[in-house]
Amino acid sequence: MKLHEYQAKRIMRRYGVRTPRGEVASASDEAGEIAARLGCPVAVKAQVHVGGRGKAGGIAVAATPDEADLAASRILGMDIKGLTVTRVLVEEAVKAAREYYAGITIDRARRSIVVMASREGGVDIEEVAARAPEKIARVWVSPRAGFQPWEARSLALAAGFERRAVGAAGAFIASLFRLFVQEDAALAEVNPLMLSEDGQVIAADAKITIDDNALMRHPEYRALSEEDSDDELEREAHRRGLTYVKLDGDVGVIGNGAGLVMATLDAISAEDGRAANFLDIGGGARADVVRNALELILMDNRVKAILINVFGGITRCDEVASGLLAAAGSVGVRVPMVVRLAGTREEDGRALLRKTQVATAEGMADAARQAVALASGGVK
Amino acid sequence: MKLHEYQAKRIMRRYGVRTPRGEVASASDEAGEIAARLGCPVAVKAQVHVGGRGKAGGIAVAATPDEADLAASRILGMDIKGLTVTRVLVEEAVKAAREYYAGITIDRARRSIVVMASREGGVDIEEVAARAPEKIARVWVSPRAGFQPWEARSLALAAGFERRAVGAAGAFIASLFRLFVQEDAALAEVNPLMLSEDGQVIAADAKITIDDNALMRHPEYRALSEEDSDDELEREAHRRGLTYVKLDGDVGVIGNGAGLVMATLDAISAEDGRAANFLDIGGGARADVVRNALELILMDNRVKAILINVFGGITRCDEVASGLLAAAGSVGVRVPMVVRLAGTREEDGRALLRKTQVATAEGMADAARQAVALASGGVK
Amino acid sequence: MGIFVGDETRLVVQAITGREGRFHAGRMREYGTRVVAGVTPGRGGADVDGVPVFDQVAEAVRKTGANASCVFVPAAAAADAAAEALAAGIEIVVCITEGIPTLDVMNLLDDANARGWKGRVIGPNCPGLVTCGKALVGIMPGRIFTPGPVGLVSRSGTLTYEVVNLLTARGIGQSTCVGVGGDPIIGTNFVRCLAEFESDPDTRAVVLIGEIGGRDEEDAAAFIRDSMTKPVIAFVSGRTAPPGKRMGHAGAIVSGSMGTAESKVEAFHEAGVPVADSIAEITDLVAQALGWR
Amino acid sequence: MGIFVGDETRLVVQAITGREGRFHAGRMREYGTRVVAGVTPGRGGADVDGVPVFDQVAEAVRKTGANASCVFVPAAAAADAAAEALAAGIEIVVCITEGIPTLDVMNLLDDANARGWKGRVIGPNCPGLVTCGKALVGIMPGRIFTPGPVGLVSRSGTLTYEVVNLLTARGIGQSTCVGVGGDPIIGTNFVRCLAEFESDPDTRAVVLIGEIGGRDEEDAAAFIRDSMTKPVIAFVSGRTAPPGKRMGHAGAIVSGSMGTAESKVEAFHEAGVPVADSIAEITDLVAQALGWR
Repeated sequence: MKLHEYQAKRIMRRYGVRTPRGEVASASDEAGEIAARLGCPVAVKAQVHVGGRGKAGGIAVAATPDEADLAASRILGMDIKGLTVTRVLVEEAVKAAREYYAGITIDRARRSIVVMASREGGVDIEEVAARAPEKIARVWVSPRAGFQPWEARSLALAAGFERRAVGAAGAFIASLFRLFVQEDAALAEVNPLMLSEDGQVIAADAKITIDDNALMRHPEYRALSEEDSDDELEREAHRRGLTYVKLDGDVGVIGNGAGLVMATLDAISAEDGRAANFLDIGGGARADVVRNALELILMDNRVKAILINVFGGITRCDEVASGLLAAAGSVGVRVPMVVRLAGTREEDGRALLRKTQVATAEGMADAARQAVALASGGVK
Repeated sequence: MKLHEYQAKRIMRRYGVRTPRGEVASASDEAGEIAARLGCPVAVKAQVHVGGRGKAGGIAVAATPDEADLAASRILGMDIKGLTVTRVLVEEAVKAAREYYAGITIDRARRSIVVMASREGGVDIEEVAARAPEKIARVWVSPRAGFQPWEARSLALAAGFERRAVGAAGAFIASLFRLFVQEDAALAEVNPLMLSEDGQVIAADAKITIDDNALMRHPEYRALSEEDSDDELEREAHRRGLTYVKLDGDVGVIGNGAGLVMATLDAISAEDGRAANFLDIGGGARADVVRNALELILMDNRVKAILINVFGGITRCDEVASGLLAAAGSVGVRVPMVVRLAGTREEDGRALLRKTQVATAEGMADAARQAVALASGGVK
Repeated sequence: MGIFVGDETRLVVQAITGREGRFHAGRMREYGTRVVAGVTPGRGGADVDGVPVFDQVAEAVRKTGANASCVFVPAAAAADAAAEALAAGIEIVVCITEGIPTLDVMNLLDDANARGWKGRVIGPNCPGLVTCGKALVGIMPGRIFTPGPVGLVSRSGTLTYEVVNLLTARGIGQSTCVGVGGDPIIGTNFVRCLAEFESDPDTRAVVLIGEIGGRDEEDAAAFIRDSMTKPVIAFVSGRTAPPGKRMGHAGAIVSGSMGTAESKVEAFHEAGVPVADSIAEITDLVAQALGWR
Repeated sequence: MGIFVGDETRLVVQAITGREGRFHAGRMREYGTRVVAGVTPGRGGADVDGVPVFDQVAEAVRKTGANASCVFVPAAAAADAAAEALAAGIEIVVCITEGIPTLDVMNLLDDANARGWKGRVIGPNCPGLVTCGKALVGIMPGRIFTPGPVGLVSRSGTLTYEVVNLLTARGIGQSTCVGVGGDPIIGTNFVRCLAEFESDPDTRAVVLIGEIGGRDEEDAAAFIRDSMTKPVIAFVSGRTAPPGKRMGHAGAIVSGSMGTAESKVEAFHEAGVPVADSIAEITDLVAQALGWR
């Protein structure tokens, strides 16, 4: 799960990583009060899980508390790439002498943590990686070995940090590494990492992603994760314990197994349709899970047809079919539905469905074709 | 610094180590209220930094809140080996099916952490080590490598824990290890480690010692450390930033360097005297430190003579002597004082002292002889 | 032959006393796998449907000669259980468990390396593997497999069954089918499996089922180009998945420009590996590769 | 010759820009030690009393050929500084700093082992060492030493000076004097120093100054008995120290029945090592051992 900047900075401070002083506000007068408390100038920054908020006007500098109030009232409620801003971070504006980059993430291929630093801070690091890869210094570290300040100083020097920043940057990056490991992060990134005019090294922006699989040992984040998504349907799916991702089409999709569902989305696309979502009900689909999933899909007003694609492995297709019918019966399905069953006892399953209103399909491509046609008001 | 049982258990709970529910009380009615809250029976346990409190009557089991109140009023204020009980821990009384031992400490010779477990719990582990060393299972672990539950299960099996305790004991000891490393402990010991009748593994007693050198990164303990000693003079020394240990004689001792001061105590003993304290003012003795140390020694009413033993290395003895005289002049020394100086410019230093009331000595043995004589009312 | 498991496999099931462990131990025995032991700490001495239970993997190895393990231990303790198996000298540890923290898996593999454990981890978050007609280790549905010349390696479970089902329906049997797992960090990647298939006499062609995320497919493409003589057919799911979203599997995510389906398909094309555009197309390409028409 | 440091020593002073570092760098140069560099991260390019300052030990090594280091870095960062020196290939790292957390020292030595760093750590919490007339590394007062045949190894600072002072007064010079440090875990123990003295041609007899805590003295006694031909004179302070109390040094503590002075004295007696009962007696025993009367 992604943390907001203000949450990420709160955690960083706990590890001795320096950040500007700041507080979060959800009303403009609150922002003004915070600005007064902190002393101006302050930065007022939209808290949304999306890049490019600066260009979109989601960041403002205020010279007085009144200006902060004004800026917050402008930014709160703003729409940035489809997301509504509900919170702003108000923090002291620090003047940068230089802007660097520091980031820690997982290198999947090397099965290792990779720590990165660059003297090209404040810009998209992927762009730097593409344009001038030599400007990013990298080192691979195992979690247990740890990453000591001397190794971090060495990295900072290799990245071309100014001499006077090296001592503080070493401590900074070593602390960020401790955070990464102890908090089970998947990403901990500071961009820009600011060298202030008085020689301090400060996290001017902060991104932390926590490994979803590790939430079980971090109750603090588990509490936040309810609020993680900016989308109401995704939040609802989370509450229902469903593996759901919202997409931008009109064919609702339910399947078992991540790979199979992804292949189903691809098949819909191949038929020139667009899926409304990814929804994986996992192995051994039981009636209550199917019902739960159906209910969620039906909350999505954009959905014009539903495709259910299940491979019966250990589970038998006839059981899946009766579970499906029971669920569909009790939920009240307002849009046409195509069911495609394969695997163990698929014939029996299909026979059960044939007695009903539910359309069945032979293969994945056939199922996708039917669903797309139904969504565009075609044959039923 | 040693933590009290109730403090140690609080920390253990934070690491998922199971302990009986309990709270600390410093008044008997408070103990009764806690007992009522927890539900009886409860154990009422004196919180003092000394072994053998059970035999001394410092632990009682109470069947009702009134009994808890009564027990607490008996135990609070009790004198256990010279220490006054000011706090009791009131906790639920858990019935043991078996009592084991688990302990983690530093193995200096192996420069490693050693994890120990034994099926002989509830008795002095040093006694077990002396009587039946094969009954203690040990494993040596480096802090970064860590100690995983499977290794802890293996240790528990090697120690002869009952099968049904093995799963829980593995998790328990692995958590205790995490605590040891993350809290910079020098000792983390659970004795007895209790297997309850319903198969839970619980810390019935708990000892934690924190590495004094690591207090700088644990502000929580730094706050507690003020209160660490049960002795008022040691607490005062701590407040003054002096390295002081109270002993049971009447010759006050001040010296520079731990080895030198220890050797001075030994020399006093060789003259059949007894030192009142260990006090190391460290290298480069400055006048203010000497004054600070003198003041502290003079607070000890048992002190009948003072021996100051300084070796001038980089520091010159003449400087030390004038610093000493200035300090002694302003403090007002109520008991006779012997000063022994050696090293750089020792002659000049001794010459300075010869003009005063302060006795000087030729060597350590001579100094000790004079000081012991003075303390027993002999020559001045 | 086949790869990783076979006639010689003597399996210990970790967490055999749990619901999943017990159920699948039964399924594996039905398939013909020699399940020689179970492990649940604190339950040593019990038996589960006739399989003896031990407190430790080391004890199971000593007493039953177990050389492979299948881990059904819950996520919080699964990496620990796998480490125990490796430390006990188990050669193949198949970790079914989903939801293990990434750093736990990283530490597991790092420990294995640092401590010189020789065993191989398959998974986690995988359906296991089957060497057809010999041994099934994991949760795959045994009845869909049939012995034959095609090796299969996949990051997905049901998608694998789907493909196997179609292959079997077409009369094309399988040597070994391996689900490598859907997590970002896994013990055994595509390249390792391809290398094994390359030297397995029973395998004549390989199907590789990839998905978005990471660069295992790109590495596999390079390996096929440089080091394989046997034909490989590839499929990549998630072509329409949006960046930054985890598609069910923890590892199925496009991060920035990393791990896109296009990059993977392109890598296969560049390596001369035929890529199926749909599931249905896979069997055709396999039949072609085998020279069946 | 002497041990650990000598004519070939080229020293880098870590934290040379601090008060202690600068002061003692000056004292060491006065003694004749070749102080070739200083290190303070972020201060590279500066100089301190003519000594060039670098940001990293590795750079100092590259540019000045430094092969020994003396660490004055404050406790919170001292183990890190020592690790940097070892990683840079420094052969002798003398860590003066007092108050380093025990686990930091343990991790330092463990890393050195795991990463194959070859250098030796002396200390921490030690006064350093001097090879008389050649090189002084640390904070010992240079003027008390005089070259001669006696090696000295000690857990204490001022007690060492006391003994050296008496030896010098008696006309008995020293080869190398090493303060190994007063912490529970130290990089170089008595046994290592004794082994070096045994093979040092300039050393004819050794004085060992121990104290309560740990069992370094017991190990030393066994080593002397089994492996030394040169005479060793021992002294143990803290005979009257109460158990459970730290006597100034973090390592000077009797824990339960472990680390008592009696145990150490007894071990030396059993090994046939003369133990001085007082400081004054040491010089007599040394003179005897050297056959001076």
